[in-house]
Amino acid sequence: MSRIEIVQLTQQFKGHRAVDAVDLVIEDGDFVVLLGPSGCGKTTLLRMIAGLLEPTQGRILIDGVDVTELPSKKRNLAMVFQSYALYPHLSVAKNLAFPLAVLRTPKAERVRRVHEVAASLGLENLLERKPRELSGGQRQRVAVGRALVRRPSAYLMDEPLSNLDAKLRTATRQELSELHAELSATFVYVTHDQVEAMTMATKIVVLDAGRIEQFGTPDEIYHRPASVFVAGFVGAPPMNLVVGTVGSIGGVVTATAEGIEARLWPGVAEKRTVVIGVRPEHLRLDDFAANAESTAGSASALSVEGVVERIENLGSEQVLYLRVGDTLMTARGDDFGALRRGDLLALSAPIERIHLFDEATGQRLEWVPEPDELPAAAAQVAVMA
Amino acid sequence: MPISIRLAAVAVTAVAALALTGCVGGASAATSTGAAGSVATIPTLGPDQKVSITFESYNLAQAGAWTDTIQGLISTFESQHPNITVTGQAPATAAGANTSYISSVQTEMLAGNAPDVAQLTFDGLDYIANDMGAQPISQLVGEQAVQDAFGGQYPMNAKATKLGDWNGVTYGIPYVFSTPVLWYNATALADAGITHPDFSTWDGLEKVAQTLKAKTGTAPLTISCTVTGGDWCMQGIIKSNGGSIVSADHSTIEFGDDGSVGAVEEMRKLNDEGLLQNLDSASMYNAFASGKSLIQVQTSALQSMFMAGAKAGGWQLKNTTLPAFGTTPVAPTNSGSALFIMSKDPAKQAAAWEFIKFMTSPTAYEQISTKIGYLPLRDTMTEGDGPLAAWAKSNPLVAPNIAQLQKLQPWESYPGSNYSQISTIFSKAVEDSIYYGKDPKTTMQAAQQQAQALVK
Amino acid sequence: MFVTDVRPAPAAEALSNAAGVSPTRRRRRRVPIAPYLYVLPALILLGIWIYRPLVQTFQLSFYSWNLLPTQPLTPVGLQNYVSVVSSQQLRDALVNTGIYIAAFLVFSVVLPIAIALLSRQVGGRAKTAYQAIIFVPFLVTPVAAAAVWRWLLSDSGGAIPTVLGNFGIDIGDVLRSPSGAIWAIILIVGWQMLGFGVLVVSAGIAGINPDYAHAASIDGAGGWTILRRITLPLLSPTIVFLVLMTILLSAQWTYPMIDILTQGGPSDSTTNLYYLLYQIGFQNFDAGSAGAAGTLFFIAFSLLALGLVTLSDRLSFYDN
Amino acid sequence: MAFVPVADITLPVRTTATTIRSQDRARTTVKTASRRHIRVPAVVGHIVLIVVAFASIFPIYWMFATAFREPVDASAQTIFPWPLSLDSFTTVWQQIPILSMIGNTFVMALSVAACQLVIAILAAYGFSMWQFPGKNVLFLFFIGSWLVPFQVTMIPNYVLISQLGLLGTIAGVIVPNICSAFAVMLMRQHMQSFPRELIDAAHMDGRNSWGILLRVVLPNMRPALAALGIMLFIEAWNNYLWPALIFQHQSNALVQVGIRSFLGSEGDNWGAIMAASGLACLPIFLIYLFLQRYIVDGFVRSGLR
Repeated sequence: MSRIEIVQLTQQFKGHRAVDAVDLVIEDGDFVVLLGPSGCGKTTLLRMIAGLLEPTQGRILIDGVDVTELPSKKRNLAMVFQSYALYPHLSVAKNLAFPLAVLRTPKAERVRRVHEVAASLGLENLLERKPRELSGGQRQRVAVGRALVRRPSAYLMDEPLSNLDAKLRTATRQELSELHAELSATFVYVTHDQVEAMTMATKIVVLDAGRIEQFGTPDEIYHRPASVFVAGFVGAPPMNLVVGTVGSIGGVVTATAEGIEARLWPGVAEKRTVVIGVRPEHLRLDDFAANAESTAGSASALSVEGVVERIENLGSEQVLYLRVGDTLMTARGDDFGALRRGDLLALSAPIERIHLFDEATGQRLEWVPEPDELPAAAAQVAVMA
Repeated sequence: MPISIRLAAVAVTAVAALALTGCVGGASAATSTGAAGSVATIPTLGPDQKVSITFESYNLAQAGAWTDTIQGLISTFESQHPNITVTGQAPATAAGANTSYISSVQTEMLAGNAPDVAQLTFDGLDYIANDMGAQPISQLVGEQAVQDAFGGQYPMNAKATKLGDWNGVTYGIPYVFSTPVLWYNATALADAGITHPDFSTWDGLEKVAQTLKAKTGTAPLTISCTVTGGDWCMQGIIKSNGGSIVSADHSTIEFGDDGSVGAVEEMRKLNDEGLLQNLDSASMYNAFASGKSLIQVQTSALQSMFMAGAKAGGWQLKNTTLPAFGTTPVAPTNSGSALFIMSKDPAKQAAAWEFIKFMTSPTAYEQISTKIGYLPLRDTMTEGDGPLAAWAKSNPLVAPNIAQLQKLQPWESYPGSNYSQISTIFSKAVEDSIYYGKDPKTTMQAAQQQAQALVK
Repeated sequence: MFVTDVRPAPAAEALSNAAGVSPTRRRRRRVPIAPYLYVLPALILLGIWIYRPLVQTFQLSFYSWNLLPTQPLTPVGLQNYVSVVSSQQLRDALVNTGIYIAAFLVFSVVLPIAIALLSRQVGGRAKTAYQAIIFVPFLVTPVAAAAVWRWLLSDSGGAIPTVLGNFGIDIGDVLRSPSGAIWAIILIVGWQMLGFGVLVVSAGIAGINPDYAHAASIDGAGGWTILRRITLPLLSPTIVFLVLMTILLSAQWTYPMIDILTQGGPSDSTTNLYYLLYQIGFQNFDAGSAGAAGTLFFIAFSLLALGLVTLSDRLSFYDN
Repeated sequence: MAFVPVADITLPVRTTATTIRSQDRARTTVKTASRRHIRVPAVVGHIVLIVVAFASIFPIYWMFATAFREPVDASAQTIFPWPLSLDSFTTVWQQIPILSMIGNTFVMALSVAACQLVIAILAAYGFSMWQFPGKNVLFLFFIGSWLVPFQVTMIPNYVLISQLGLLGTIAGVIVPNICSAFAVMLMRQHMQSFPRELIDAAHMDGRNSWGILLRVVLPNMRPALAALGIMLFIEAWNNYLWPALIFQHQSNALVQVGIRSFLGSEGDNWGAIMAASGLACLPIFLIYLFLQRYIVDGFVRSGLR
């Protein structure tokens, strides 16, 4: 239904840039989640798309049409607010009908569509109530309903689940996903909750300090984080990130830090300081790891040695806190039950689970095979900043 | 009947408070009135008996000559009567712009601290005597003593002596008077070519005013009698036209009669011709004093203020008597006041009587007339070689005032406890008729009916 | 075979059984004493200084009494009420009171809404400065306000007639004009009220979650629609409050002006219910009529206030 | 041959930049989307507000302008008083004891405000922290007191004050005004929004209700107390009818009463009248100048239900 393009969009508030020259293309039918910590500029970005905030610089295009100067009422968007913004003086029915009323939709059509939406969201019995007489979940539905009734070109949502309790949130997540599938409309969704992002999004935009850190599918975001920031922000418990050194010993590239040793792959690398990252669930007790990875050979694995500091039992699994040198690393698994505080322990992770980032810029480092080992065309150096 | 019991309790508390502050309750007031004959009932003060009394006078409300003169008289009295202390106080006028001196005393009675001697205006005589419980002086001290006080070397003007009487009983001793006088700015008139204005009749006044208006383009005339606060002299204008305010037996309101309406119509005519300025009382005398109004009918009591204004503005102040309606005799009313004894304590009453006698003595009038400019009620003092003869001679401005004393008509008090409301109704009807386009006849008559309904 | 897991009995149950108290029976709540003690001083003072006089006024309304301790109270039944209700003065005062309140609503509600909306457009420091200046007249002592305006309106040398005179408009002595005096009083009191209204309305608007206006604008509403359908309805509790304040306090605010500038005149054109009440009570000393009038006003205002409060409850949307 | 930082993970942005018709219009100012509101050019807003602000302040300016003119120029219509003169103030200074009047009024207003504040704090505390039988009735009793016109209570209260022997004293002005239902309501609003957890915590720490009020509630409500206190002070300062009744024979006791009688006696001496009026307002203006935030707060809060 609509494709949203954002070019060099900037929002300057007194002294700082809430959104800093962002370029982004949201394809028609995408469910794009803007993810980031509070203050990263995600809501500002959404409000600029909505037309609630005039950008300091840059353009917004919807289906190729420049809407930067258009007031929000002419952009044909719908938005669900974090506070839901249900008009407190109007009943549910009138709240739902409001967008139609201001568009001067014929009365009969209005009633039909309100009932249609109410039926699809299970709000039929609440139509005459005022917002204050509704539960949080009901309010959220009405807010979604009010967005739906418009049949807009895109849906904007600003943390719509943050006021719900955990259980309701899970259920509503699914409903929103289904809704997206049904409507196959464009969704732009703001949240700081990575679970919401991972479960619902087709694409995630990770924002930090007004800039896009990464734009990709949930899988890409999780498994190939583009920067230390993304790596640390997505995942719970977060990825273990340790400053170490990359070098090579005997034709093998190695990464080392205090208590950590990894033999990576054949090659010669210049010595450089890096951030070594490994997700907690990829660290295994050494003997298991050794067995599992025996075919791959113990040479190309990362091993960690440390002292057990604490074990958290989550029921389905345990989280192990391991003191490695100066840092505390975490590991997730269901076989840490027998360990005790103070146990000396070695963990390992398979080579393809190791992430390396440049220490200075925080950017992901990929090992590019020597040019002579590859077809010339494949020698790519993509540096885009 | 719980309500009446509680009410009684309220009343009793109030009375008790009165008793506490040194006054006697209503019951004993009734006895003293009942027992009164023509013989004195109050004791003479013992040689060592110390008494202190309070004296409420509206002259004390104005700083300067007024207050100084009265305070001076009080200290003279105190030095003559070492056992009597007199505390002078101004009336409570701050609570509202329209609060009268009578209502001030009433407010104080309500609070249980009424003054022992009060200087009150004549418009409330009925009310003061019958409701507020002013003491019947002629019964307290005896008829003869009152007559003696009025007499003496310079006896009080005969017309004046009766003004404080109600049903043959003297309640108030007439104290200071003023009469309505026509003031004019002789310099401005001369500038307009009028050197010998004829102010003897309203027609004459009208002609002068028309000439002035033609010259200056603004309305020259202000008549304080026509606005709220001037009802006393409006009574005089009405009476000068043969009208009546209230019947002789004080039971019927009559200011809707032909004479009254005629007088009002005359004023209305002046206004319709654009000769009259519509100002409130205070603005009115300020306007004259500052030369913005050239002719003003106003109380003689403002003489010193006008003289100051004339001096500052460099113009000559002149005055004459109230104009007449054709050949009908002029009937000027008196503004002014009498002294009343409010105290119910015999000792204080005795002291009060001494004080009143002093304040209406030739000695006092000498001060009052020369320093404040009030009319000496003992008018013979201005004649022959009387103590005020020289003063009268050097002050030609007091002559019209003294002349009018001979024709003086009383400032009528309205009957009953609604006297003040009736006065308000009267003033409003007069203002409405003169300034605000209402028909004088129907307005005055309607007002008369409305007022009559308030007479109980 | 299966065995059921035996759970230990809840400790609480054991305890309450031991104490011999049935856990199902609710202990009766003790009535706390503390709140009464805290409220008591205020209550006593209100009783003495507000309600005692009110009760006395009510009682006196059935008597004829001129407030003189020496004079008797004569029971007259409902006659005071009859005479008060049938008096022309009361009717004039009632009409004037209506005019006053209607006109003050312009100054305390309509203009403040317009000004608050305008200053929202202006925003920033300028807005604060404007509002601070507009509020100043509210602080002016009534006596001084009356004096200043008397001077400004003075027929001889006042700034307003002089300036208007330069344009050939002669307004004369406004305070002596039966048609003009009431508007002069309204202007003066309105001048004092405006800043208060602006402040309250601004606070009211600031208290409205901007999401509503945002949502409405995304829903396709334009400026006027948002104002009419969202902002004003949401502002209605504030508006009702201001209306109530205006009705109740206009008396307090007009009284000094009337007293100092016109004394109800000319020709009763500026009097209102409160000034009339004052005249009856403190000038005519007619305790009975004053009592009757006071009682009637109290009842009338209670009903009015009750109506407004009910309205405001219906209009209140707790913004959460 | 080496590690390279990669950004290819970030999907390249393929813009249809050619469709952007407009040239690069860099905006220099931060604008919120004011188009949500009715579009009135800011200039119009400024003009209207300047006019209103001017109308608001002009009479006050004129008061001081007249007061500072030379007495002979009092009626001059020039915008700026020149030459400046303090003669009008001198006249006031000589005629009435303005300094002691202001001093007395200050004492009176301060006492009234302090008393009202204390009583209001107590009552509001009782109302907002407990549920108790009769609470609603009692609250109605407070609200109802608003509906009683001052003119109704005036005479009986006057009689009572005189019985207490307080006529003509500052105490007589203060005593009937110790409890302000209005202050109680406002205080209650504030207290109701006081965080419940803090009070519960203090209870757990073993404080009694009095201790909680003194050590927990009040210290945390200082701004609200200041705002309300200043507001009550201004109210008391500007009160005129009741003091006039109490100080019948001493028109020089309080400034409002004094000015009132000064107005009557000065006739057309506008310079002196304006000087006196200006002096009567001055303390409040000064307070406003320095404590504006609190005053505005106080009055604004009074508008919130």
